[in-house]
Amino acid sequence: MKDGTAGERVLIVVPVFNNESSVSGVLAGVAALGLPVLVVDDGSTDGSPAALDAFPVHRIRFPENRGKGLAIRRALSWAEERGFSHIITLDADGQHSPGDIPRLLDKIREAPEAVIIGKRDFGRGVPGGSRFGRRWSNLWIRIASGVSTPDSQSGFRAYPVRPLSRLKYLGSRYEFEVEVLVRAVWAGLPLEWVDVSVRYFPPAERVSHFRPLKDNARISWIYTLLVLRRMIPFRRRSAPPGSSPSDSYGNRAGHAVFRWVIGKLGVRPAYGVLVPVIAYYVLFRPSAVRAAAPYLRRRFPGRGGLRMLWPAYRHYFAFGQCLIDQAATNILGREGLRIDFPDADALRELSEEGRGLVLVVSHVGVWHSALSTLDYLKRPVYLNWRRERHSQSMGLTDFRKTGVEVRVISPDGFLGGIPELSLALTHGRIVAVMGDRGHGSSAVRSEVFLGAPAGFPILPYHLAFSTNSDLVVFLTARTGPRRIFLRAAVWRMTEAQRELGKDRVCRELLRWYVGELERHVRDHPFMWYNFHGIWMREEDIPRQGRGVES
Amino acid sequence: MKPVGIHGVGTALACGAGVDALRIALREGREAGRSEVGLEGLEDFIPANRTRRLDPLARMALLAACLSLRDAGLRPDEASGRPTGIVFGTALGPQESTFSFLEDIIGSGDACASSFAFTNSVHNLPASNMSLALGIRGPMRTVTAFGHTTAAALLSALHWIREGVVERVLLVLGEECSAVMEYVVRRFGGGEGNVRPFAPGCTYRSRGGCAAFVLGGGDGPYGRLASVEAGLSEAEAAERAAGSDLLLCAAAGRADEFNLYERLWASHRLVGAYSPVYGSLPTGPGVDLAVAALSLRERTVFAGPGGAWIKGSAVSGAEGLLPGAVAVAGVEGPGRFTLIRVERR
Amino acid sequence: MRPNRVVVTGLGCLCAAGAGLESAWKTMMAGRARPAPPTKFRAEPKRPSPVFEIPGGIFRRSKISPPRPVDKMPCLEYLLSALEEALEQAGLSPEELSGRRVGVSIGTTVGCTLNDEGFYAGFRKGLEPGLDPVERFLACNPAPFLSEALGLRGPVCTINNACSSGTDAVGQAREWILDGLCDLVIAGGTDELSRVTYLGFSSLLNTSERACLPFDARRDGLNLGEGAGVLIVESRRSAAERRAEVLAEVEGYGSSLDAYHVTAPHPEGSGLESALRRALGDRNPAEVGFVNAHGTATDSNDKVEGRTLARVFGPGITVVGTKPYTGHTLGAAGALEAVFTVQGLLTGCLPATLGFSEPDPECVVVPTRAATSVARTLAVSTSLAFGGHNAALLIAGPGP
Amino acid sequence: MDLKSELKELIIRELKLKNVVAEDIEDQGPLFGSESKLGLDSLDAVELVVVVQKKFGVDIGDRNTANVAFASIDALADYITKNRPGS
Repeated sequence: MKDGTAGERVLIVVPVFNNESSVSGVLAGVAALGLPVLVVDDGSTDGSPAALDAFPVHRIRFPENRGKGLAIRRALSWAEERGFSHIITLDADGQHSPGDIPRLLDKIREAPEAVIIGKRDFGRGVPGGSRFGRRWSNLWIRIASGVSTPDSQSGFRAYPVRPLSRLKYLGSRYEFEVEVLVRAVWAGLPLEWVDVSVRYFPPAERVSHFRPLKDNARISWIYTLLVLRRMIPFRRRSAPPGSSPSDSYGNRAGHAVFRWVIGKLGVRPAYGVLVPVIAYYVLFRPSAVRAAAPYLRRRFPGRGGLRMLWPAYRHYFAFGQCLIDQAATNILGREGLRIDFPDADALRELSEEGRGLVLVVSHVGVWHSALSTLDYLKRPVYLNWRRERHSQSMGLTDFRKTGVEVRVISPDGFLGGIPELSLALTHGRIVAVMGDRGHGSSAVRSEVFLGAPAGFPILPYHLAFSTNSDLVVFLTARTGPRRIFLRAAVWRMTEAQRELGKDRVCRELLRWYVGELERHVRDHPFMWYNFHGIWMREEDIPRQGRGVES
Repeated sequence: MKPVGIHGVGTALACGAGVDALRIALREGREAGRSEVGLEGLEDFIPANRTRRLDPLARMALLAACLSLRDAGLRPDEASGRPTGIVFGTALGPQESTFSFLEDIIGSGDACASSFAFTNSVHNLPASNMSLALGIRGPMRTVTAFGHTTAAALLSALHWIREGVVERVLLVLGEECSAVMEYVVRRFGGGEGNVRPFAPGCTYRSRGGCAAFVLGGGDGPYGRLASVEAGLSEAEAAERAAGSDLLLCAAAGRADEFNLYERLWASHRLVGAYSPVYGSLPTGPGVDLAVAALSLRERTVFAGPGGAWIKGSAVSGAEGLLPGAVAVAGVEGPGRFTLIRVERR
Repeated sequence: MRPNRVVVTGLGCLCAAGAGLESAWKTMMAGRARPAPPTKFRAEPKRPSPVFEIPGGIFRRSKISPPRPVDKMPCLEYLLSALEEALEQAGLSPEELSGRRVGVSIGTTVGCTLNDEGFYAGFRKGLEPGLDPVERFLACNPAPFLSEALGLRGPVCTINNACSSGTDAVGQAREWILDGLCDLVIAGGTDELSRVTYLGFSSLLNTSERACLPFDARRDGLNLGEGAGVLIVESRRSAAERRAEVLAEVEGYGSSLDAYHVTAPHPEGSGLESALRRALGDRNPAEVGFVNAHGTATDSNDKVEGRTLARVFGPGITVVGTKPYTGHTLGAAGALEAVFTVQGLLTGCLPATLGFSEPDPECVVVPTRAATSVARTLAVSTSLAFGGHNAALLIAGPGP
Repeated sequence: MDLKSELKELIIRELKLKNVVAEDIEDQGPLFGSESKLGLDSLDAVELVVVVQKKFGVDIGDRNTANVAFASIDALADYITKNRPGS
């Protein structure tokens, strides 16, 4: 058995506590797979330690029993130190069958960043307790994380090591296996499931150390703590590095509440709930004000200190409304959405020429909904975009329901996805690229925006120039409850322009884009949500853009 | 289901004869350009007087077959040691013989048609000549079904091995490139330069070449044929290919192939199209199968020449990514795909 | 073999003997045949020989709308006509099949070659000839054409094993069903008379200047013919579900190479024998009621085939050669003769091997001299192909 | 070049013989059959019929005539000289 999939290195982890009767069978089954194995002996007092000697496994021993949660957390750090990408945990009581491990390995290859749960087939012959227990903890998990999971109690799982070993945990016993799921979702990791078989022994035979009363109490306590924690939107210290401020707006509890309100009561009551929440943000979250300040100071010059609070409030309130409208579209569908799009026909005519088209989009208004209105062009749209955390939980990630065929090309891919984007353009596809924020290493050039030099990516213009495609600056604004206004400014790429050379044309295109963006934020001051610091200090304005020759 | 393994691979391509020549071309990113398929190596396997009547396609197929036998550790005379079948897949068939027969009739008159040319112009002659040269007496099937050829050929081989009709199958897939076909491709808009898969215009250039495999029960050094599926819709093909580490598209420079393969490679992390190395072949999936087998045996994702890459890492070499499963996709017809998965545990 | 059995539920035939199995069989049972010099093309071979042409217009236009016009592609016109008849008998309509996983397994030789003299004549003079003949060549590969015309999703394959293509096509259909790739297959073969094959066989000196006389001491060569045969082959389960009438069962198939010579069959018929053994499986050869022989009436074919049939089934085996009624239809021969084999099992009688009068001790077996009644239990159809390939089908009838 | 050597060159070229030169073919030696070391078979005989037709316009009607004419180089040369158009 190869040691995992493309680039993934997998470690099998078996927590053991007085499982002398079953551990040998489990380890024999695991050994057949030829993968490295770590056994965490959680203070066993029976024959388990002796039974382990027969197997070539790595071993960690706790002098006394400290709980399965702690055993797994210890295994996570052990695996991280040795560069394992994933660990697969299975119980030593023989409930999980090693033969199912290849299924988890396939899933790891498919979704390397996901937590994968072995969903037990609760057919016949399973004690009532387990089924009830499962449904009960699934419900708590849904409330705490907004993600529904069919079998949150199964201990047969695959964990991505690096993202999980950085989080902080409270639970040390069984409740850990619940807590790790919630924190994984909070950290933006998707949950995946694979069907696994389950062997249940008659009650007499099954060696379980689950103490019904005490451990259920601990689980309930951890649930309450997590749900409470979620409801209070104070800053979580554990936001992963490199995430932009706008990534962590509100957290899952807040989003789940809003989604519940929108679904049940509609958007207006949801706006009502927004009032106190935004007030709290603006008053008690200095980071929020700090993120919006660069823009607001330049958009409303001459207002300092406290007088900046009101524009900040209106800005975040508008942003909250946009998120609510976007969620409403996802939940209620597009019927209630009213669209004013004067340039719609011009864009269709351009699109019908069948040439490649670069759509320069920006973090304005509800740009996800705007993109989804493009289904009338009946052409696949390639979107160069990295999903942010907050958009994931607000259901902004998938465009499936909207009828427009969007193919997300991640900027973290090969050469930032540029080969694919150029290929799509040369075959007459629409490629949407962010105009107001570059991802990763893409080249940036400075242009005066709202009176001061700011850094803008030039990838859209490079792509258009090298593939001889036209460009459209596609801007949107929320003009009322579930009402959006769309604007498409068109730039025809002509032979004459191409003779001017790439640098000249890209500079002119950037100036054109920034001009359009500036006019848009003049008309709709609170519609721009790029809370990155794009304005530059003097010293780090690049002499000439670090272009990526595509 | 009894596993069917790839025990030997032999190729006769523009980049040279033998799987080593293919490996070097893939590793160094050499393009086929206009070079011919060299057939001189045939004499090392079969004495010249026993191959004197073979036409170019039969020669190429026999050379590839002998190379695949050697790669599987078998001398030509050992080929008939165990019950062996022959499956030969070709889309365009023996063109040289077909046109030289017409040349005789038109040039010298009806009574002067050459019986050599007519004999060789029958499509199953390459397979028959393999049987004669290697003494193989098992079942034989010659498949000529354009885009469906590779899948149909593989399905026959799989059936014979799994049902115990034979222990081994010599599977050969290939094309001959005649002057007539070059003219036809040029008129269809084929380009002069090198083949560029997914290029906006048509860079398809008619090129000859053969890939041969020794298939048998149980895993071979190149792994096994995990699945061969035909008539798949685009969505089905994308879903089947999803589980593999590397997807090879038999794109060969036709103008419309971007739309055909778009959904497939958009949903895949590592995609390669190696037609620049061996040129445009209607039985391209057959050569891609050889590239897939090589990638699995060498645990390597070959970078191939500049035009070969659409997406994925340019890393290659032993320590490169470790493919465990490679999918080969070919277009059979409008909205229909062949999807072959090769795996090596 | 796996429990899944493979049966025939529809037959279609178009040949010189008649358009449709009923009319062809009536002509054959009446012992009528009309070999004649070719009218569809002019040729002056060294040895002119009569051929079995299909008069234009005698066959039904198919209701199936082809994706491309087939007027200049007789191969496809014949195939569509035979298919129409077979689908009707199987109780299937093209609409019903569309979108389903149905396989198409067709044998041919001329059906997939670019031997257009006019085009090549223009090319060799450097006149850059028009590409219509090439478009037709690219369009007329029979199996992909049929699969696209009916919008099918099952496996597709055109087999070119020269004269055994039709037999192999039925064999492959059986393999697909046993492998569970599909439950129903359109299997058959088609070929058209062409100047190239006419002059080609003449150059090999194995055509006769008179009507062919299979297994007859006076035989001196074959006559070419054209036409198409189609069988609807499906799993027994699928036929039961559709409550379709089962005509026969394709119980066995064998294929095997002589590895002896490129144009002559192996003297002892070793390849043919192993193909027969494989087709028979664990059946006792004595259970076979009759053999529809390849019987091309060339000296070497009939000698080798006759001796081998005698060795495997005993000298007294009932043998029929149907090529005196159809001529050698190359890619279609195996399919037409499978159709006639099923018809023999259904009707319990066989036509005379027309023209046979002088037995040849070299051939050992003596074919039917007149209409002959046979047991309706088990029969074999054989093909010996150019290039030393042999194929055989074992077909079980409805019973005594 | 006299007819016999022309016939030898013709046989080597048209029947695509390998590792054989004109000198190896004796005039009286049998062209076909097991004693001949040229390794020719029935397909070569049929092709030779076409070659003779194409090069000399001499028709070898059927197998019996071929057996006589193809006995040896001498026999073939005689047959051609006798039946050549205009001779």
